[in-house]
Amino acid sequence: MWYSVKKAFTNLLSPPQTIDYPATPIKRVERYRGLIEYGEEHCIYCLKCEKACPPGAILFTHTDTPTENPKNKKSLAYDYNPHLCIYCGECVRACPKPNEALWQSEKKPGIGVKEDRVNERWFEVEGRKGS
Amino acid sequence: MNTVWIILAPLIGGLLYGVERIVRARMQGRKGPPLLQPFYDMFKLLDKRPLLVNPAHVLLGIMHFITLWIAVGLIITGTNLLFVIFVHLLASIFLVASGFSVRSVYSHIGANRELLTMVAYEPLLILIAAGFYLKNGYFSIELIHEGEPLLGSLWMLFGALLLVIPIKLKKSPFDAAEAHQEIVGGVEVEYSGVYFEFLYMAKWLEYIFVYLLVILFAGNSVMMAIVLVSSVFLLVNLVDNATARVRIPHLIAITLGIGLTLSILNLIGVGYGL
Amino acid sequence: MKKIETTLESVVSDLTAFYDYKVWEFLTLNGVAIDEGTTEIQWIFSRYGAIDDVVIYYAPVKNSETVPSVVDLIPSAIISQREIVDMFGITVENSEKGLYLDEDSLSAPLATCRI
Amino acid sequence: MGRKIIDIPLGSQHISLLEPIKFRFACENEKIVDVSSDVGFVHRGIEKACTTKFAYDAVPYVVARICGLCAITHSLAYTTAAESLLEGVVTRRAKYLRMLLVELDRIHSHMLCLSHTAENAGFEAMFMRIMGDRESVMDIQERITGNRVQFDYVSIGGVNRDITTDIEKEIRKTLAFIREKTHGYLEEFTTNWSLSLKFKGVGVLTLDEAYRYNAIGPLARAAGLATDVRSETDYLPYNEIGYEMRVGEGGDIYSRNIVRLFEILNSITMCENILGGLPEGEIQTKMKGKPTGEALVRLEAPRGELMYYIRGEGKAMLSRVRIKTPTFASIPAFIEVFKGSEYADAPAILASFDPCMSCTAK
Repeated sequence: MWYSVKKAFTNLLSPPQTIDYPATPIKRVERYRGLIEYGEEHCIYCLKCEKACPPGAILFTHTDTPTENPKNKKSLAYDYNPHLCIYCGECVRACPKPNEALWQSEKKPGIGVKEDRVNERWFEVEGRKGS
Repeated sequence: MNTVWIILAPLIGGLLYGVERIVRARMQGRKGPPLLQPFYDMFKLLDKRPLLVNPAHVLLGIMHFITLWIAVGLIITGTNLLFVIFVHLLASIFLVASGFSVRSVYSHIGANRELLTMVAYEPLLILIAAGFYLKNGYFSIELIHEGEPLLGSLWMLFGALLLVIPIKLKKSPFDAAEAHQEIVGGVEVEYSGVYFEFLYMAKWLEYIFVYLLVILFAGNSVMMAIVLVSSVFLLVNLVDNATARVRIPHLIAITLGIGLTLSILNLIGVGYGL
Repeated sequence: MKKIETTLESVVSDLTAFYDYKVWEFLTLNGVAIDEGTTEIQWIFSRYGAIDDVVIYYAPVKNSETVPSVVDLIPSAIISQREIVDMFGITVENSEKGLYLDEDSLSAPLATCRI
Repeated sequence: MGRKIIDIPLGSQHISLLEPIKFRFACENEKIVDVSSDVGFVHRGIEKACTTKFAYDAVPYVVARICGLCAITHSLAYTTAAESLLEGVVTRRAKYLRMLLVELDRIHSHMLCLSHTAENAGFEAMFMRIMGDRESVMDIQERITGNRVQFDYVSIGGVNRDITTDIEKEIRKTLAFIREKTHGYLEEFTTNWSLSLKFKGVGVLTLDEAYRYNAIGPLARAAGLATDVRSETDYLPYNEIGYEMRVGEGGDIYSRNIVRLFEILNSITMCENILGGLPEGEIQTKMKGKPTGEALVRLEAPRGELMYYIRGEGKAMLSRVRIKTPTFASIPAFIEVFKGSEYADAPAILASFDPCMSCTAK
């Protein structure tokens, strides 16, 4: 019990472990698993990332205004839902050209609840994919 | 002057509670809430929708607060110490009755435990009053405040008071009556919104009440009163942060066992003029 | 992993002969939907202190049949029996429904075989 | 006064519980005479999802989300089972890294349990201190895997990230820090008088009951039943890194705490040995094919034995994934322990089991 009393007393005099969170930012570690980023000009449209993604957060759908990438023969457009993504990095490991076409950044996704119906656009993309 | 102090008593209690929350947080390695957090809590409670379980329940809760305030007021005006202790007992009984007036099991267990803690600490409070009487020949608080410091001759009774303080302030190791991990706050569980505020403020008054009892031992010495209050404050918080909660049977055994022995020895000593 | 086939009639006597509570740890009861209307029920045991010594008693069960309870022999089987009842919609002696699923939820989610 | 039985509910939402579980104690005064439980509040149908929604190579990420604390053991147990169906061989370096993460996970999970046991015994300061120290373990896990809670570290064929010398240094520093702290807790848990009132002789599971009710993990080891999957399986080379089984006696809360504290110390030693003897090699091996056949894998999660049974029929989707989680198997033992205890001790007893309802209901 004296040990606990001593602990309590020394804690009183030493600085607290907690920080003023919104005022003092949290230290982000190196190699934090964050958002998936996409470099369109390097993509070869193999669709491996779409197949590998466990929650289906990457979708390629047909578009009427395809990019000028010559590899994009089927006129596909890349779509990514950061709120569905689990940041596991399977897509990057599946990608034949990691770090150029697809890579995992250390950025955090934005807060999903800022606006109403954030997933509305995504449902539409999924609908296009399904049809 | 006394009237001002009486009116300010709950607010000072709130501030004391705020200080204590910070001290406790620092002892646990946390930063703790702002000093005025108890008052912010109060404003938040005012905003809540009040839910009335039954009128008697709420009435008894308010009575508990008012009676406690009267008890504190009586100490400040300096009346009879024994009378103050009985008024305080009445306040506790209101609390117990309110706990039994609803159907919640937690509330019943809490009231039951509250009653058992009263068994443990009431005799000690009365013996403390008896100690003052034996020493001085009067119960008057006003006269006690004018007399010499009695800590020297009544130090064993002071030790008994130290056992009572954690029970009254609901602190480890003697906080079984409230025990939020077991019975979710006991008698408080059915109060909400503005009605809970009375119970919340009653807690602040308990702080004032016990520390006023501590000051009694300092007599006319202001310096000693300050030293006593701050060291008791520190001690109670250190013990709070170094112990687990003991069960009710242990609580009664410890407080009555140690407390009664100390106070009776002290009374015998005083009676024989030692 | 050793698999021993048994039947619903003989499972209690087989397990009584086999199970010594100081030697075998009862892991769990498991069900596998084999085809529409048939489930393979497995009683899985492992030996304390031995490396990978797992024994599975199994019996195919029609959904209309009642699986005998082994709770008298293995008290801890009650919870997995209740799970089987919920998940496969078969009846097990002395095991009521409602461990996971509520009244209004899908009944027997794992019963249909997905091929 | 007549013998009046009152029903005291604990849960499904209660201050002393982290997760939804409901117990209903029939009590005489405050003595518990009968217990009934309801555990299915967070049933999410993960077993069903694993066989209908997700291909076998996505399942490690699904099962990791069963539970936040033992995410790594879930995905590891599943991956081991899937690898045995695919007949692939994982490199030794990958195995060592897997063990490193599992043991780090055990350290912080045990710390969480100890802190909750202390808190539910009414010792708030201890709770705060242990939780504060636990952060450092979470931090190094974040350094290794890139996330604090959902590691997504293990995938079929190996692990997803390698460790660097920088990280290694940091891990060693943290382990030394935790070791020092654990010795402090050991002192507190053994010498603090008020904790001994709450813990010694309370919530006893006898050795015979442990056998009868198939208790597992620290619960069983505290009762003197020497069972640990780490010594009963061989796909992770635990014998190479200094694993020791710690068996307690008495089977009370105190004994469980001591077993957990010693396991933390043992895990720290193991982690240091892993770092010291980390074999060279690749961390991923490619695995081809589709899972065929059935496999049963057991793994020692922080709370006890975790069992995965999977069956595949040569398709991308498996036909059955059976998850037996530690808490699920221990519930009959829990109920047995509660009978005859004081209600005042119930929260501390419950915390000392280290229940994980998300695992149980899956």
